Amino acid sequence: MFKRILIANRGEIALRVIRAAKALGIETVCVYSQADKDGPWLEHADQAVCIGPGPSPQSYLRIDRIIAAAEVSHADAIHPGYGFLSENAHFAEVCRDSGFEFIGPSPEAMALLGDKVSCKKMARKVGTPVFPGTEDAIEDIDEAVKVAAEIGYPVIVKATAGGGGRGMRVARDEAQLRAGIESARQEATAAFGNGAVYIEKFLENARHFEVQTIGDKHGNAVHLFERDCSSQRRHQKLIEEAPSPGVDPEKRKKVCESAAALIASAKYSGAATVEFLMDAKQNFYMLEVNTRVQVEHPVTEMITGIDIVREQIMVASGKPLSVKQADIKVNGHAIECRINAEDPDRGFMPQAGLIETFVPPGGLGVRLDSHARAGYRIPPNYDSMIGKLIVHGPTRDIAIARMKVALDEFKIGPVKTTIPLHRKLMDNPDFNKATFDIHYVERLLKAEEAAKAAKAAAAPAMAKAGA
Amino acid sequence: MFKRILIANRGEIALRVIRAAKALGIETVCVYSQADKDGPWLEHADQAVCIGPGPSPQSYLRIDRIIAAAEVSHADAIHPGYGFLSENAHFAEVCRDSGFEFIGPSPEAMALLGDKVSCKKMARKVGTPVFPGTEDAIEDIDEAVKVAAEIGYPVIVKATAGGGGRGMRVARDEAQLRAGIESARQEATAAFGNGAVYIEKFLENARHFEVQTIGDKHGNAVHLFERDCSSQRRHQKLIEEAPSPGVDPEKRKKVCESAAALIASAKYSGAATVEFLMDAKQNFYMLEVNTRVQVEHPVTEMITGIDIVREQIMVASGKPLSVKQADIKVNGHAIECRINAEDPDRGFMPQAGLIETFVPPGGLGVRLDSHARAGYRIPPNYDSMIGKLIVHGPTRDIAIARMKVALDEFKIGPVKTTIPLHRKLMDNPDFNKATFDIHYVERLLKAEEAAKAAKAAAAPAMAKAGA
Amino acid sequence: MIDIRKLKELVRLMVENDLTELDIRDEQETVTVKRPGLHVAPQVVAAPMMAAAPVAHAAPAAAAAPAAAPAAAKEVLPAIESPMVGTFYATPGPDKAPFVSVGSKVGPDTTVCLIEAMKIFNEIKAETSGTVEEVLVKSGQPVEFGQPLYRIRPS
Amino acid sequence: MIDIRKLKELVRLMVENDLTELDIRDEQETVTVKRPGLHVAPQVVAAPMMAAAPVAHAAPAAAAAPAAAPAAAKEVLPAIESPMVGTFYATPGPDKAPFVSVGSKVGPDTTVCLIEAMKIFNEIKAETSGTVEEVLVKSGQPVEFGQPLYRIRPS
Repeated sequence: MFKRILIANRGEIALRVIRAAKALGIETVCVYSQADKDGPWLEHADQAVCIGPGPSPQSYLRIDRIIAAAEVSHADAIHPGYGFLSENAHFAEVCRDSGFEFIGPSPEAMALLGDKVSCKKMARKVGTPVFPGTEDAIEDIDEAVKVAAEIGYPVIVKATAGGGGRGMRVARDEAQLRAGIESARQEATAAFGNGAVYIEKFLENARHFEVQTIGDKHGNAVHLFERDCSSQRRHQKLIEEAPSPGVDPEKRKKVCESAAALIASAKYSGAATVEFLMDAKQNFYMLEVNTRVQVEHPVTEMITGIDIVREQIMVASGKPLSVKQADIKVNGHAIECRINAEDPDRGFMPQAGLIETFVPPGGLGVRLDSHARAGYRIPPNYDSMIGKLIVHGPTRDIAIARMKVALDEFKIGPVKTTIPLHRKLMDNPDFNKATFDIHYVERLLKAEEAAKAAKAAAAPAMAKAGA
Repeated sequence: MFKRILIANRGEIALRVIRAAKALGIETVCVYSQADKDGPWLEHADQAVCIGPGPSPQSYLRIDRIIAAAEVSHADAIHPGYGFLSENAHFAEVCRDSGFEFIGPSPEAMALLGDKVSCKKMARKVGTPVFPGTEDAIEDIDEAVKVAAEIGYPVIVKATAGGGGRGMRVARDEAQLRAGIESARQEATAAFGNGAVYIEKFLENARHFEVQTIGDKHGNAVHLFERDCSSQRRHQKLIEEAPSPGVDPEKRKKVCESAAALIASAKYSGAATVEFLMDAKQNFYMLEVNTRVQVEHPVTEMITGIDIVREQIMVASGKPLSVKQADIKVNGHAIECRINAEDPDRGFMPQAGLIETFVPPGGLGVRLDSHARAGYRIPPNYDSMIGKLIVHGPTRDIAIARMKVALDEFKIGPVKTTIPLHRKLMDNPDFNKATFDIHYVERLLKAEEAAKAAKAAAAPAMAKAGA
Repeated sequence: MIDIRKLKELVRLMVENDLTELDIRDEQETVTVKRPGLHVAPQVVAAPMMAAAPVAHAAPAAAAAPAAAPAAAKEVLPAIESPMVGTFYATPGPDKAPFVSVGSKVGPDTTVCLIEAMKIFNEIKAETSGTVEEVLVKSGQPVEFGQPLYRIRPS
Repeated sequence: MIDIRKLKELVRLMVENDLTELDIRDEQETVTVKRPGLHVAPQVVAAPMMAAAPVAHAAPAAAAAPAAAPAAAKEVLPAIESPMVGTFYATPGPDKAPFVSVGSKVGPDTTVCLIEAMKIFNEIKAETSGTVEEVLVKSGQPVEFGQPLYRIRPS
């Protein structure tokens, strides 16, 4: 087992790794930037090494400095956390070449699954359901009709050069497709000077479904079931839960097993997440593989009882996985709310600055992963997540009820956070009945904006009427 | 279901009940004393009613005021918590007579199991193993020999009027018994002017083993397995865990089932704990039944996934138990450390006063039940417990490792707490190997005291020698 | 071995409290702490107690009402406080006149109201002498222990 | 026996918090920490981890007990700081004389040390002009980004 792990990250995930390492009796070294010199997580590390100024390119993304810090601190392994260098195969390679175990996959496995093309190829081979779209430009309409028939309607026609919703047409049958290609081409030519279009499967009411997997260096790979992360805003996950509510057990088993097969075929060691979109008929389409631990890993830990970061460390050290697939069971339901220092009332503007009040919730089924506390000054340099509130309960309804209680208890000030938004979403009927898709939060926010605007517009009129 | 529950308690258990009620959509009313007017838990209640000054006999023990508060706040049920009036059958009766559901057993069941004599009688009937001692004075030595033979050696001879260890003799055979009674009588006569003695079973290396049970109003009763609470100081539990480590599965099953049978036979509805001593051969001897929720209930919640306070509320409202015995499984291991505001370095003197720093631990498997926070002033009127730190893990070793990490993270100041003592106990070999008994903490503390005294005594001598 | 984290905490304590010297020994329990004699900024970093967003108290009205009133400078008179939890009645019976009203003179034994708790009507005495200046609670309203019922100008 | 990393942490603790004296003993657990009552080094980033409200660092104190801070009056000179993480070498080679020592005059381009990181020896320039007043790091010792290496009296 390792004697000392260097953590090439910050904030809550640095603290998460410290906790897992300490429980294994392993020492920790944290690298930190000058902007993080007061980071509360550094207190819990055995050692802290400053590697540069606040901006990430000069500190947390500086491979040379991180390796130098590992050298001077005599670490024997490096945990990359998530973000920063965690999916950088070159970094994994430098770690290995410098004699430090990278707590994650081999550079080869990372490159293989991290690249969308090679990953999709591998997925097809092992039977992981992939997205049937093609990114090749369509030469003529008849070819498009053929491709669409293969993919199955509805499809979406997209301009190769497109963006911002322009040059896009949804087609539900051949006639719509023919018309759509024509108009999309015209629009694209006008807008981008390039009329090339391609076709993709169009998913209506898709949900985000992702499978947690983990492999070791002995060829074992298991899945820890799935998470639903449909509560998103601008492709940023807000709420994650496990298991994914209302999924057919047989379909779920099949897709989860195909995800484990995918990482096994890549001789992948460490934690990986295979992300899918799931349509209303519960068909799955692989999006990509994340070759690292994810922000939302705690919900999977809650329902399986498996410490994913501990497992990452163990398998990196060469130990076999501590669990066999047959022993991994789902126990209850877990939900995570990302607590971001953002102001939901002002376009989710990030809030740097001093946290004066920080009263965390507690009690049965409540877990908080946070590096924040009263007196912590959030630096402006990094992402706005200051913690993750996770609840667990025997059923989804009880988990939601506990999350409401916990959110009500959680007091942070004066910085604004996403707590009120989460509290609102917990009461949202779509969330409650899991009749959601990946766009429901944005629809909700848009509707609120519109209602607000309407009210503001009406107010002077009413004032006038009243006067 | 109830619409509004009045909580006739304070501190962490008041908060515990608030959380359970809120998750059930039930409103809460807290009564409080003037000393608790700034109690942080009151914030989370829907309503708070002051019922008197700080001293408990003028507030938390005033049945009339609590009932009046329930009347004016239109509560429909009363949760007594633990301590205060929770085991007062008269209070349960007044609640019922005043039209409020008492969240606990009927006064009759409480009286039956709360009284040691009637409880023991009932226990013998249903096969719950009881303590074979007798408190009747022994008339002559031959009778004593006969009783001892029935009980089985070793036995302990105790002076009826005794106390403080005087007039006590342990006997491992008949000869020792005869000699022991003689000398105990002489000593007792000299010390107390009363030579009467009696005989009890003497347990060596006994452990505290208690079974959590819960019954409903439909005649169902289940057990939620057991807890070990051998880490005690002056009969106060310090650390509790579930399950009890190293107990033979068959013996355990039998005693747990006998505990459920006992409360079933009393037509008991609500949570009850049947307490036993377990000797080195894993024989069980019932001590008493606690007819309320216990401080240490969370460890059982962690390993069974059952929300005991929720269940209390549900069964009080007339609902049947949500679980059947066959569905209740043990999942992993849980440990609770009671965080008391006491100074372990100064004879565990309670520490009232302002908490300036309060940084709770967090992360996987960590639960904190505490009403305290930075800025909370601990009133001097009540017991010193300011929170309970609970950890859960797949094995006892992992739970201990997590508890160490959590205790290291937990910062409270300037009031002194039992955190350092717990941290020390987590490293104690007897605790680690579960080769403990109910006296090991006191032995440890005594040994430390002695070592300190010896060092202090040696210091001047050494100084002299050095001079 | 001395714990580096402990040491860090000590140093933090020093910096935060602007101590100049800290000397800790053990076994014999010696603690020496020094700080500069003159404080420029004696503002203690207030522990961030959650702005005790208080709870809707049983009897929301009373005490708060006059205090919240604009008359900040208004003299605060002593109050007769409720010695119990219950329902306040200003009159001895449904159609009776109130025991006291603004301007009434009261002595220690004057009954000022009834408080009903557990079906029992308790006569509450003034236990002071003076003139009723204000009635703070409405008849039929719940009151909690210590809640001001009347403001009295002492005589 | 003395752990170099622990020592380094202690030194960092002192530098960051501008301590003037740190005295740790063991067995009997003795800790003595001193800091100047008078702050002359406002540039020190201090604020230990977890610091609550911004510690009024250079604030109070003017009158502070000078007795408690013997070294308080000592002027704090600017430092050449390490621009990288690595191992500090004061000499160009094992048996060579140090690049600079106390009393050496330096200019912006004077090489003051080597810092080795990832098997590469990086020449560190003074980037200032003056006289070396103090060498803060021993040859072979690890240094982190921003760590002071030499104190320089500007010329």
